[in-house]
Amino acid sequence: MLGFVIQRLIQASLVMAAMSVIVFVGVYAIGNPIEIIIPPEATQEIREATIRSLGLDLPLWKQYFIFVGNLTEGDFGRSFIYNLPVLELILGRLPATLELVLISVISATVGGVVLGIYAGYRPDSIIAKTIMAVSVLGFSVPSFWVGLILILTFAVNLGWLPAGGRGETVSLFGVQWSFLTFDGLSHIVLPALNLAFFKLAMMIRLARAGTRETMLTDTIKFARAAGISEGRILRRHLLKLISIPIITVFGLELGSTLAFAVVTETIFSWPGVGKLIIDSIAVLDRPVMVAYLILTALLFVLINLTVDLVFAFIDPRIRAKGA
Amino acid sequence: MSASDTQSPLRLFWREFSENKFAVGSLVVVVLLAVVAFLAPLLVPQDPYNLELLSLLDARRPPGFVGSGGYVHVLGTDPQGRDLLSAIFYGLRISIIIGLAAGAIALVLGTIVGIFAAYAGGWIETVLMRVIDLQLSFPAILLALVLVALLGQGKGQLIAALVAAQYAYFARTAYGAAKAERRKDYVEAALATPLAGYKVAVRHLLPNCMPPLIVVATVQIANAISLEATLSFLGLGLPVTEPSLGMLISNGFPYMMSGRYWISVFPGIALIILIVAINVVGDQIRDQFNPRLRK
Amino acid sequence: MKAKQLLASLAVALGVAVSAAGVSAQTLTMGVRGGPESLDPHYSALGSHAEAAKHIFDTLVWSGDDLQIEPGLATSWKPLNETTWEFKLREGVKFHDGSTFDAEDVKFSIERIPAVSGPTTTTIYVRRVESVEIIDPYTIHIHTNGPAATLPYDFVRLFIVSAEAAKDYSTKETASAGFNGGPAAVGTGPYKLVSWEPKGDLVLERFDDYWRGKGAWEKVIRKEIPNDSARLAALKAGQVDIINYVSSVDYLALQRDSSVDAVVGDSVYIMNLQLDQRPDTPKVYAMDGSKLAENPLQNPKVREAIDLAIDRETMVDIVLEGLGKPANQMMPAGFFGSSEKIPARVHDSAKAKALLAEAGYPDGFQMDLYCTSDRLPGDGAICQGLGQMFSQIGIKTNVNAISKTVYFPAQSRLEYSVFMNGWGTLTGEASYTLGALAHSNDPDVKMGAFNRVAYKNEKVDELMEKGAMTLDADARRALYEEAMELTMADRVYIPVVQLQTVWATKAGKLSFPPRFDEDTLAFFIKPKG
Amino acid sequence: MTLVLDVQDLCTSFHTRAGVVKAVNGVSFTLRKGEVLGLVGESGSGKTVTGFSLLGLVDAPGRIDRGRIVLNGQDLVGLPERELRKRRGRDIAMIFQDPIATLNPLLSIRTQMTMALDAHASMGRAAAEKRCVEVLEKVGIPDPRSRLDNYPHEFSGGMRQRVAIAIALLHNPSVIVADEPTTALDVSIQAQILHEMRSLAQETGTALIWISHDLATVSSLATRLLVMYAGRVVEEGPTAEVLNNPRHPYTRGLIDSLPATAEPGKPLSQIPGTTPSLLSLGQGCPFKPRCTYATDICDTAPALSAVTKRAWRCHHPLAMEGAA
Repeated sequence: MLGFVIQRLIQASLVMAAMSVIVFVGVYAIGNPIEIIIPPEATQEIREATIRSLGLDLPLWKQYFIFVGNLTEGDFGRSFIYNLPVLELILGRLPATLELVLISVISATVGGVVLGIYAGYRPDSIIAKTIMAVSVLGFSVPSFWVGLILILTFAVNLGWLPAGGRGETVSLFGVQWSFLTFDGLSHIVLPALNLAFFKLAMMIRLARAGTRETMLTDTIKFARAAGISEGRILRRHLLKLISIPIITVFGLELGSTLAFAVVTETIFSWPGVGKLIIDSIAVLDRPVMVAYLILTALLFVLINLTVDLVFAFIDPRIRAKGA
Repeated sequence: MSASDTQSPLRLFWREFSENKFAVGSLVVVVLLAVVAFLAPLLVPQDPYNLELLSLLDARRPPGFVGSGGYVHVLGTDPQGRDLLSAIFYGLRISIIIGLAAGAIALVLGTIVGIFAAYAGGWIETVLMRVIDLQLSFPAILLALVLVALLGQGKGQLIAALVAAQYAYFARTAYGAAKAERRKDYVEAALATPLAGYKVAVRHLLPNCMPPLIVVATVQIANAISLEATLSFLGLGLPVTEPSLGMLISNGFPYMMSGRYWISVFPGIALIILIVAINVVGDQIRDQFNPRLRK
Repeated sequence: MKAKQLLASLAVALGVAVSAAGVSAQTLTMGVRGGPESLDPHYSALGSHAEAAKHIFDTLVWSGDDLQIEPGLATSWKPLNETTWEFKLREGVKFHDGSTFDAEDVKFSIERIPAVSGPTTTTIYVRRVESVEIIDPYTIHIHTNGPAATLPYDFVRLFIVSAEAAKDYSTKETASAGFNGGPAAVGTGPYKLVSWEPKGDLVLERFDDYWRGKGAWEKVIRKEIPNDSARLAALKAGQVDIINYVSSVDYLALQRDSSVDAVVGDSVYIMNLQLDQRPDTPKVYAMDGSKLAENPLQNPKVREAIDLAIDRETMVDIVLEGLGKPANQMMPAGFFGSSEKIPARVHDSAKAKALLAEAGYPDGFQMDLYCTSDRLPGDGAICQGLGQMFSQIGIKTNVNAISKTVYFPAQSRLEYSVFMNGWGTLTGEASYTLGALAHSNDPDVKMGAFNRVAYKNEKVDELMEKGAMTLDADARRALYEEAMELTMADRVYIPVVQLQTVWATKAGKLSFPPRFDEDTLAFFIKPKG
Repeated sequence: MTLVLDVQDLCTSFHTRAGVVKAVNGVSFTLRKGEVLGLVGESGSGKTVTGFSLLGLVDAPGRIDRGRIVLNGQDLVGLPERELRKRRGRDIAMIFQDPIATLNPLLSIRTQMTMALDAHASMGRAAAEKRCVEVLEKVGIPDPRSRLDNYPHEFSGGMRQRVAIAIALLHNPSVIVADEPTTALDVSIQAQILHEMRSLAQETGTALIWISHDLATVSSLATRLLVMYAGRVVEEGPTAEVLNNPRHPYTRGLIDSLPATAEPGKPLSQIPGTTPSLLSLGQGCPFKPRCTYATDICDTAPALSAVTKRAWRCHHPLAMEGAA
């Protein structure tokens, strides 16, 4: 198992190395940040001084070399815009995003699996058809539109929930969390709902497809033939059997939700990394972009690793192979 | 009944498809919207991009208003005095063109990469598929976002970004299908003959990739349209002067709070109908291709 | 008292929010569109940055509500000779840490700027400064690198930091840590820093020894909510007490809403059209798309036709939904150098068409109009409106409302022929505006840096150069007014509308004077009643 | 011997959008304690659906239209699901073709056996383990106690099927329906399992219904044969008699296509044509299109003819050797 983890970590560093080159070259090759960072009013001298101070006058390979050198010391560089260490900037905002993403992905998964199993178990019932209609909608309606409608309905017209921001936070382990206060929770409901809607649809489909297929298998028939009650069959057999694709997708979705939070965070003014990255993209704040993408890649690898470990925990066959 | 002997697979496919009335309805909607989009210049009362025909005095009028052009603005007008129905038809056109173009290019590119990897085998296969898997694990929206920001605004750039974000899905699918086929004896046998390698790929591998690729294509076209709308909403899509549906929604949203809902809601409804209909059709096709759900 | 404390700590322990109403009596929560990029006031020259800095720091010269200069940390100033200004400093001013403000802090602050300025550089405020000489603790002489008639205007955003507190935090690497974290963020301003999160909340606490007097609020929270709709929704939901930049779209509805007060203020921004005067201009074509023999924009009749085509009333009423004023010159009325002699612009399509025909374009021509769509409120919409108006007199106009990140670099590379800009006279006087735009581009006299249309009027050049040397304010004003009149008559720069800004507050709760520079300053916001 | 199962006129059909598929059409048979009944027919003949019908496990859109399934004196048809469940596993159990597919790969053998035990009996951990070990021993799993905590993938195919059989045997049911339980296994293991099943049936008195398309395996085990075609029983009788002396042309065809009966050097004989679609069955004998003896009379449905212990459904029964 240790060898497996080490192998994964080596793979991860390769991925991140590739990622950093791609992003670095990409940002340089196509965009020139200086045009955007420097105000249009800047004189030629100011312009040149800025280019020099940001190190943009050096040849590309040299810039990358410096970047990698700093990176080995854990220094991702400083934001062009904020003059803050990028890592600090990103890590400071990561909890807000993680909180939002975890709450929405977990609730979407729980809700989606329950609804999906029902829809797959009784595929011809009205409720199942309603569930599927909702999931087609959730799958199709663009996330930003859902966000707009949520704001319009619950914040503007009904006035039940705040339209944006993070609300009151409480410090736990030195990090600010909003889900621990009532005010914070009320702020998180709409963005989490927005982010969860698509995932919910996805999980419903997945659980339904898995249920439909699994219910037809001999495993279930055999369990039924042994007189085991339906409830137990669903809980002990079905749930475990469909869990593998669901956990795979859960892992993948955790990552993609992290990215999709960009949209939700923009709509709901949620102060997470998504908003940071969209602002940074708009001004081509390269150090932030590079660091964000590298960290995202790292996070992905970590999530995949965790998923693999969970698999081994669930599926004895994989455990056997990994050992 | 031995009718199946005389019917082409396509007709059989259609027979099964037509059993799902909802899917048939959705297909009709998709076709209808496509026709509307491509015939937009003939159908609309106003060319929404011709500034000469617009009047600011007609701006933001509610549905049913009779403007200076002398006709009824069935869905109202936008902040530039554009007839919203016309703008939606033209927007639909842009959205569909972009979705189709991005989908088609990604399909071709992805299929070539996928089949090539399956056909070539060895380290080429390993490297290509590692890259594809890596890209698949990376969210499309983020990739598209970064690319659009770097490439700049415009249809071509947008399509390029969408293709880059989506081709991997096709590549993975084509690879999977082709790989399964590649292992079969007859392909091995064909490869042993002097028949050129690419001919084997085209003749034997490609046809087997088609069914799953069609499914992925429908989903990805819908995704491309949705992604384009999202990018437009984030201000990274097309220029405001040639609005896609996403841009119309985004332009109209600020007016929602002051009660002028139609500017954003109607394009939104059009977009949702389009995507839902494509997805329902795609779902049905997927179900029909899925052997495990068939008895 | 004890019980209340207990309750509060209990609430915190349980993770329950203390009821917002309970603490807000002395708290002002502001929802603003943008915020500082750092708490080092010398880091950025952006307006939102300076606005935030004004809560913690003071400037040498204060810019009043209508942008006319007033005493700040300097009580008076006068030119001693061509290259020397004397500033008398205010006595008895305390920093937040209790130390006393004096000339050392001014000299330190000025000299610190080049070392710590970010890309949106604050060095423009001290570009004329050659050296700073301390005469006594409350008198300094500024030696300039040439005559600098408008030096006091440059100093309205020159923030004074404590030399003692900031001395270890005055390099690029250390500045942000010192200021954002707190130890160096010591100013003489009305509020003390409690905490700040980039793009998040700036939390402030009243400084009781502020030299202007004690502010009305014990605690100020400045929340960044960039999305216009979200900001308004936050106000309506009671999360914030006041918001800035209400969009014109919401303004009408807001006026009907009895729960919210709207305060309208004039903005310094004037939307203006700029017409390239180069003989070979890139984005103007004949109707069929072919190249024209000459640049029609060089023809005064064509320029007048373009001016006449603009229906400014409609632009204000419809596009801006009432939130603006027709503009007839490049600065708002009342600014130093704006002229009362310039007539209001008229709209006359018929005459415009006739002028086009006279100029040799009876069938019109084609041009690409460029503008930003994400910089100022209504920019994209105004520009599309202009496109309609020009098309209607026969100039087929292709509108390109694009992102500022694309627009500005291309504009500075002179790739456009016709473009619409928003120009804000942030200093409140004409040398800033006309010196940059109307003077021909001449690095030797450091003027015309933003003249991107190759405009040259010898008389205007002369007036502006003379103005820069004229230390007498009244004489200078007359020179600038004349330059403005001449420039406006040439119609190379065509003002369209002056924007207005709207603040919104909970009904009947707050009163404050709107400022021309659009700053939302907690100290000047008072509770009503 | 006591009658444990009496099936009369069982009809199970699937109501699909394309029409009603009569998968089981008037099947009747009886089963005595310890008896092994072979149910043979090509795929689609309705033998598996018959098996599922007995347990009340026909998936929608299928349902039992009519008939009686009297198990130990009680009719199961029409019983509520709750009552049916109480009998499944306890009175009547079933095992399936592919042991890889029947056992849940994610659960240990102990968990799966305990779940099956708990379905009908509540016993302590120790008692449960004792019972599991006992049954596993009975089906021939070496060192059962240590293997209880293994997972299905740690067993070979044959062992896995033995585990499945053990689960079916947990409650000593009166009847076990075995649906092609050896088809997926190696031939040598097939023989072993067949042998063991036979001795188990004798030992415990459990009656077996052995469903298979393979006449050869069934005949080595079953005491009686039931040949199904297109949802109907076309021939029934003691194994030896049916094999030696089939009355129905279809049974004859099945026997002739057995490799063992073929003469060396000659091609195997085949039944021409394919099984008819159950959707479009006409009035007549469903075997008519494939039957070499067919005449016009075959357009009417043949009735069941019966002589002692034997029955068949044909207008042109083959001659009974030695009886005529």
